Amino acid sequence: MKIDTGTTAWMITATALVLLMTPGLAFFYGGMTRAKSVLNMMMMSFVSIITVSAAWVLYGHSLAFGTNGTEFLNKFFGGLDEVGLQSLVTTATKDDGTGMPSLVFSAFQLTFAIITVALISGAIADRAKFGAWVVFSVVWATLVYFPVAHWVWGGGWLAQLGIEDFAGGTVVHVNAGAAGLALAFVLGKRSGWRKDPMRPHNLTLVLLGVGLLWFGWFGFNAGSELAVDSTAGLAFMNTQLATALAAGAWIVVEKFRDGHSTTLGAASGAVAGLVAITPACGFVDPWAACALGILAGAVCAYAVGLKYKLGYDDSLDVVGVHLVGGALGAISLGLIAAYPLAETAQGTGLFYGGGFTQLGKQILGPVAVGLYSFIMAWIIGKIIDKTMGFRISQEDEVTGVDITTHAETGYDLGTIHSSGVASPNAPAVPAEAKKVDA
Amino acid sequence: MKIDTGTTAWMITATALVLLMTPGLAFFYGGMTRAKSVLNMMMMSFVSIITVSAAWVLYGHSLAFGTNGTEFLNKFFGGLDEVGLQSLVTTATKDDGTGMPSLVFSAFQLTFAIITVALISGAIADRAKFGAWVVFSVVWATLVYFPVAHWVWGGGWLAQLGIEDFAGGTVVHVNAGAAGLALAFVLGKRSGWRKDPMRPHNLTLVLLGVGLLWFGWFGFNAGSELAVDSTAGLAFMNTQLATALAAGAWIVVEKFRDGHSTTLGAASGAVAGLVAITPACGFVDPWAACALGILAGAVCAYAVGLKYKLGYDDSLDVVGVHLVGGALGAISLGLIAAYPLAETAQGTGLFYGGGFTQLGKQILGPVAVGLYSFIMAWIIGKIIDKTMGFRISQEDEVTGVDITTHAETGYDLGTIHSSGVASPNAPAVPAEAKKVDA
Amino acid sequence: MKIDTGTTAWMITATALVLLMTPGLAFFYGGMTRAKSVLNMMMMSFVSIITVSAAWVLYGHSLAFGTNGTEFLNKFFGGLDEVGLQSLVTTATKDDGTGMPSLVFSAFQLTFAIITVALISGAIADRAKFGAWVVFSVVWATLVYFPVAHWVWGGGWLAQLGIEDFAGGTVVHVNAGAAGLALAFVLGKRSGWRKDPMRPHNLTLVLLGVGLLWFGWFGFNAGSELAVDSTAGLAFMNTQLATALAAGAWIVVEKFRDGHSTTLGAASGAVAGLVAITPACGFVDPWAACALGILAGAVCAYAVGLKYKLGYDDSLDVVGVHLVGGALGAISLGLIAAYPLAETAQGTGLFYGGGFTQLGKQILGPVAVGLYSFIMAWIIGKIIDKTMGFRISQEDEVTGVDITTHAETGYDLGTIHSSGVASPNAPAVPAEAKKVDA
Amino acid sequence: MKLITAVIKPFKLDDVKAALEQYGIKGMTVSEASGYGRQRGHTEVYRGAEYQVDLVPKVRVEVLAEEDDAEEVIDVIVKAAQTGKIGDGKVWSVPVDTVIRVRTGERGPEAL
Amino acid sequence: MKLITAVIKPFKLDDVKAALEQYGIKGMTVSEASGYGRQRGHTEVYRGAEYQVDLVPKVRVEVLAEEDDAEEVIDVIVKAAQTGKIGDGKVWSVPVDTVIRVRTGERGPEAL
Amino acid sequence: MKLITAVIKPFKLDDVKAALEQYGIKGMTVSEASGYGRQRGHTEVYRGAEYQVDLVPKVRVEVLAEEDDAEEVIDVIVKAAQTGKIGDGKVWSVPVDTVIRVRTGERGPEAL
Ligand SMILES: Nc1ncnc2c1ncn2[C@@H]1O[C@H](COP(=O)(O)OP(=O)(O)O)[C@@H](O)[C@H]1O
Ligand SMILES: Nc1ncnc2c1ncn2[C@@H]1O[C@H](COP(=O)(O)OP(=O)(O)O)[C@@H](O)[C@H]1O
Ligand SMILES: Nc1ncnc2c1ncn2[C@@H]1O[C@H](COP(=O)(O)OP(=O)(O)O)[C@@H](O)[C@H]1O
Repeated sequence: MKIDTGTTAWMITATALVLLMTPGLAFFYGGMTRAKSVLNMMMMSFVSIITVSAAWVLYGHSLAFGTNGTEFLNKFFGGLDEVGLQSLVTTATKDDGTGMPSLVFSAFQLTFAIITVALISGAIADRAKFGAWVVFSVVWATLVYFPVAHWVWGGGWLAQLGIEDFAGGTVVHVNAGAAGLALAFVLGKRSGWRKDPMRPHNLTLVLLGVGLLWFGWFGFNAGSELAVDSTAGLAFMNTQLATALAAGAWIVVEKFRDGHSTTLGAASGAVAGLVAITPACGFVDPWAACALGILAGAVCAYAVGLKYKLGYDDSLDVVGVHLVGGALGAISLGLIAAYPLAETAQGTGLFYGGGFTQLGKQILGPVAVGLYSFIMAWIIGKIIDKTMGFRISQEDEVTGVDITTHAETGYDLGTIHSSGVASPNAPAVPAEAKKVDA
Repeated sequence: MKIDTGTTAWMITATALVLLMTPGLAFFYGGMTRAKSVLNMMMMSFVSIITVSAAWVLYGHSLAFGTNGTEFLNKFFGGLDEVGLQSLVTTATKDDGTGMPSLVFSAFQLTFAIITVALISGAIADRAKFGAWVVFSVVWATLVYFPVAHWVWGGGWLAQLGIEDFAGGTVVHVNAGAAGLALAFVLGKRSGWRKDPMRPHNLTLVLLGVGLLWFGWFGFNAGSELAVDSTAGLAFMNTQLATALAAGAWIVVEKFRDGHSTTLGAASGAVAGLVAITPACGFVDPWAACALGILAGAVCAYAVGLKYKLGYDDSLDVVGVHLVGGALGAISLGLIAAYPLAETAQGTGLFYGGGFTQLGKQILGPVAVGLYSFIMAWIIGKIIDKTMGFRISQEDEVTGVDITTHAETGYDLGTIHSSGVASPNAPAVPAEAKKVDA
Repeated sequence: MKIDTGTTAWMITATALVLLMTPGLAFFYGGMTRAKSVLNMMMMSFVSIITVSAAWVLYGHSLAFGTNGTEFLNKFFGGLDEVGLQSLVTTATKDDGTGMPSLVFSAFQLTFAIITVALISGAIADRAKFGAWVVFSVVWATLVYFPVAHWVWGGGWLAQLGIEDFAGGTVVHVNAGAAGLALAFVLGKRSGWRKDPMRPHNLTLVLLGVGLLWFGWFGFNAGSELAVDSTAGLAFMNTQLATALAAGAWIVVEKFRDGHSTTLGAASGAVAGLVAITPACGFVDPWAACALGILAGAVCAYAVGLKYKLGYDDSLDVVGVHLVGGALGAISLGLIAAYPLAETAQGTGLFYGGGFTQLGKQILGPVAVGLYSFIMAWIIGKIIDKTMGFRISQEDEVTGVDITTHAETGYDLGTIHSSGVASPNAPAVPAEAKKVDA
Repeated sequence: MKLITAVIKPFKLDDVKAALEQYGIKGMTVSEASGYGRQRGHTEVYRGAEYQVDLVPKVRVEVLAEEDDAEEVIDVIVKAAQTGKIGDGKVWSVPVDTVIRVRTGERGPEAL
Repeated sequence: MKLITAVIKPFKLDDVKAALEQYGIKGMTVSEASGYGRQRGHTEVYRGAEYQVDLVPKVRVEVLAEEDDAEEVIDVIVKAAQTGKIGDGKVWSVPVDTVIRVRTGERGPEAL
Repeated sequence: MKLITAVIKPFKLDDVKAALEQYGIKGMTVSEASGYGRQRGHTEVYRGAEYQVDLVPKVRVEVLAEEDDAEEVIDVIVKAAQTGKIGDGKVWSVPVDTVIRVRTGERGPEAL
């Protein structure tokens, strides 16, 4: 098919926008940690770009969007026919009528895989071994993300069932949230949890992250239409409305509950809205997007307190925002879906006369993906923990993972140290520093 | 009309770009305050996204771009025919030949409404009640922004007169600047004004804001063509030239006046250039854009000092940059307009043989909008002040609006407090902290 | 030719993306300096936007992309036929079949000129006179950048020879890197070099810079196709792969060499990858992009140590990353070019059966440009140094260039100074501060 | 001579500076500190969680004064810094052997 | 009365605070500092370059205590802050003439 | 024993450190401070407005020294920190009862 320059122009832009979300996430998460862990937190996002890109070119794209010969196996994962991406170079455009080069579609999907992995890291702030995270990121992407993307978007079993997930409420958010919960259990609580406040060290960084996430999310959501049409416009507007109203709902809840509306609340509310509208944005009416946004903001504002009740240290609320918000959005489609894709056997929601069938499917989707992801992440995490260890030592944790793992600190703003910060636990004897050649 | 994928691709992108400007503004403004007010400053921008989006979907779009039955009333505001935006979902494309979905046009316009409101907040840094600002933002948008947008872009009386305003010099900047001036009067001066320096606490944040504003402004200006054509290219190039030269002019003025060129000067100059070229970008030649940029940078560099002469505390120079810069750009069109839109009865400028008629109209536009906005903002502000109060207590102001209003501080970078910052005025007796459920 | 709305939509977007790279660079560089020089570092980037934009509209575009009457002189520079850009306003579209307005092409190219100049400033952090840099930026752009852009992209002698440079490995990176090396020699070493650590003062700012650079670079690389087609998709994907793998390679080298993977390493590795893939992105297969990325990350990780061996203070590693990385990418095309542009007499690389001819050309390109740029930058720098002086006094340098040159400090986060920072070397007697009028 | 150190609430710094200046004190040195005392122990709520707050931001003011002025300087500071609420801080005084002005090398009272 | 100043490793602050509280000390003032001592002189490698490190982050703890308690307070701090590695820091004690509680104007031991 | 405190201009810290090291001082503690003194009172212009500057960045250096060395240490600091311009700062010395090295528990001169 001939390339549609307009569609392709938008999809290239959308891909760049979604890629920017991962640095955005790094700032959002980084600002929320204490100053002594900001670099490690951001590095977990940035290294996900590295590991997932490498896995994608090797086999990730192919596992998610390729085909294997067997119809049955194809329900669960793709094939190895597009390994190395070389085949996409020659078949210039996707053969599905979208009119964009295959590599653009592949790059767009790659950025989704990256951010899904990065999202998980918020659950294990301050205390994870960097090498262990590197290994986890690539193994989880391989065993969980690529297959799940295939289930829903690659023609797998959930797609065949008619599950609706416009831009990834299930594939991205439920998936990442469940894995985050599993890792919070595997790694255990931070030293000082529930005693020390552990408040965000830099809320300007948090807001920067949210600003970039919100901006990039338009690529994520409107881009997921894979075309430039009025549905893309609908997805865009719904994204804006749900996000704004979710942020509003969160700070209203705070005002009534705690007596003040916080910056962190507005930021978290916006993310909760973005998450919840993700699966729904192209399928619902503006009023429904507003309602879903308000609901997501209010529910997640309470859901982030769950960890204190249940006793897991999901440090930056991956569960409360992404698992809860993603599931909320996915399930609500069973009620409010107005414009589903007929060709994939999807039905309208209960409120639009669609009956209970679609609602049932919409519950099945997040449950299946959430369980699979939770179990797999727990197993992968445990194996890593038993072999290479997933957690740094307590002394390193108290001193700060930045200086102990990366030999750096985030900031050095004073006049005294302006020539460099030394490790507070530096060895006393002039260390036998490795001679550097080059 | 069939959707033009190229036009729509650009307009979706442009809309995302303009939305990013409001976080950009939050950083620009936030960096300019003292460290103790950065969060409140940024929250005033972010909450504008919330309130204006909510008003937009309910009735804002309709008031600005809908129609009511009466030709006379239509000169002043739209109707309620597009309330809830539902009608835009079904009429897939705007019927005006632009070839983009109606919801894309609506989302693009929404982002203009948001930033106009957010711009005002710079005048009342450090001292406004957050709740009062929330109320002001939505009331001012309703009574001022939506009608004024209708006057100029919705076919209202200024449009019928043939006023030129390519991307919002009058609708956005004069409008916001005049409202900022009114609020500066309503709230009064900050404690310590003219005594304490009140210098920017984080100039990297200021530059980040400017970077994002500049980037997003290409969507604002080139997007306002509502098409992808050579005029969009002209608007883009003119935006770049005027902005660069205005920044240059400002720091040259500083160098000669104060002996040094500052970062804040470069940043402010760039914004002054962006503001001034906004109404003109698609109507003028590159040389004229350059001249306008230089003029705007130099004039605004002096205009920000006006407040010390006249004695109002426009904290972050909304008046000196947006009111002055916007009016400058709007009026100058009466001289330099070379390529106006014939279909809306616009004429070329004096220098292009257009005589004095257009110049007169170009003076009328900002004067009418500026007066209306000033008066309305003053009335709304006064009513809020008399009822709920618009200003925080002096003790809260000295301590810092962040900690007293939002219970947060922007930064917590030290080793000692790295586990959280306490309020310096914290109550002594273990407060009866509200029990949190969930 | 009729405007292609899709192509134009993408090129406008790409131009905005590339413009954003210069603020991105400002943050990347600014974060790497010590806190006392962050503003000056960022100002050197921002002022390049000003000076180069001014030169561009006056004569820069014309020198690079215009024509003079003489075929021979045309090999070396353009003419003055497009001075003032006025001629581009009337000839709405480029006549080369790309289907975009001429001004869009010109704006896109302008953003390349800006960032090339800004890149150089990293070599002279902490110690350059601001006015000297302003002069250098415009003279170097005039005598070096505009002609070199003409050589390679304006139909000049290197283009005629069939040199391959997809998006500017030679024109941008080798060019800037060589000039940076020259200036490092002209200005000499910073006081305390090799004694004080001079570590980055704000790594969150460094990562912000990298995030924006990476994002904007998609406009840089995929935009350089000047069309929306499958080659643009290839350029996009290759950019992503090379960048991710280069960042990975750099931190792996660090882990083995120094014992820890640093944030600065990941950031620098990403930039090295972006630089190296720049000339190659649209010409090579994905596997080759991966290989080139890994090579660039590893080689540059060592190359940044060269300055300690050879004894020049290239403060922020312009040479180690841009000169080395750019040359690596340019030369490697002689091996791995798979899809060159037939119409400009380019050949495939050695590995694709192209023989040694193209490899020879690919070595000639960076050598010629690098030598020319180095010599010219050295001469321009020396003349400036002898006349107005290029370096600030040692006392100013130790105190900090921000406060001494710009009368500002980057941050003022404390409670004590929250009302303003004074110069630590402030004069004692109430200074005869110039009265400010206005 | 005496070194008088005051640990006070940050928002009182301006008042203390003004009071000292009016009294005739020509110099002082100010730095940031965190205080732990009775004021600690209050509970804050943030993001739906309660926690105890330990350390509260304070400002430390150091004033060198002549033996005879010390008592009055202390009084001036205490009066200016007082709000009557817990956490107002402490002032203490320490004997000083000698003071030197770096610029001139002057010693003793002349160095103040 | 005595002013006891301790310069310790930052990550030991929590232990010192806890130990003092258990001993019965009701207040203290904490600030950031940088230490120069034996611990200096180690070499770090960063971005492929080696350099000497001079100043190491420390925390300064100041405690006002009654004459009779001073020795014990010092012991409590030393015990809590000790890791046995170079750079553990110093504790010193200085005589104090008088202490005033700003809130009430109380003087001497009652002001603690 | 004595505690010598010097409040100096930040850009002189390196010189003071070097001079003390050469004299044979093995340790010191450094922190940030803001100074108020004669240097205050100058006027700055920023964004077209003039304002008075109160507090100027300073660095505080604390050195514990034996009784007999104190005078010389003071001289070393004063000489290294002097620029001759207003704002050079102050040095003062305070009697110390006892010093303890946290690492070993050593007391007195051995603890330095
Ligand atoms: N024993 C002490 N040693 C040193 N500083 C103290 C001591 N007790 C209190 N402080 C300082 O005084 C401040 C105020 O003490 P606090 O007990 O909160 O209030 P108050 O003195 O009004 O009862 C503390 O925050 C701390 O900085
Ligand atoms: N003479 C001194 N005066 C003031 N502070 C000192 C002095 N000597 C050491 N210190 C402080 O004590 C800290 C620990 O000293 P150091 O020599 O590194 O270890 P140790 O005392 O365990 O041998 C230093 O970082 C510094 O803050
Ligand atoms: N009475 C004082 N008590 C404490 N510190 C002082 C006093 N007077 C001056 N200082 C400190 O000394 C610094 C230099 O004092 P200043 O009067 O500016 O210059 P000079 O001492 O050279 O005349 C001040 O910034 C302040 O930190």
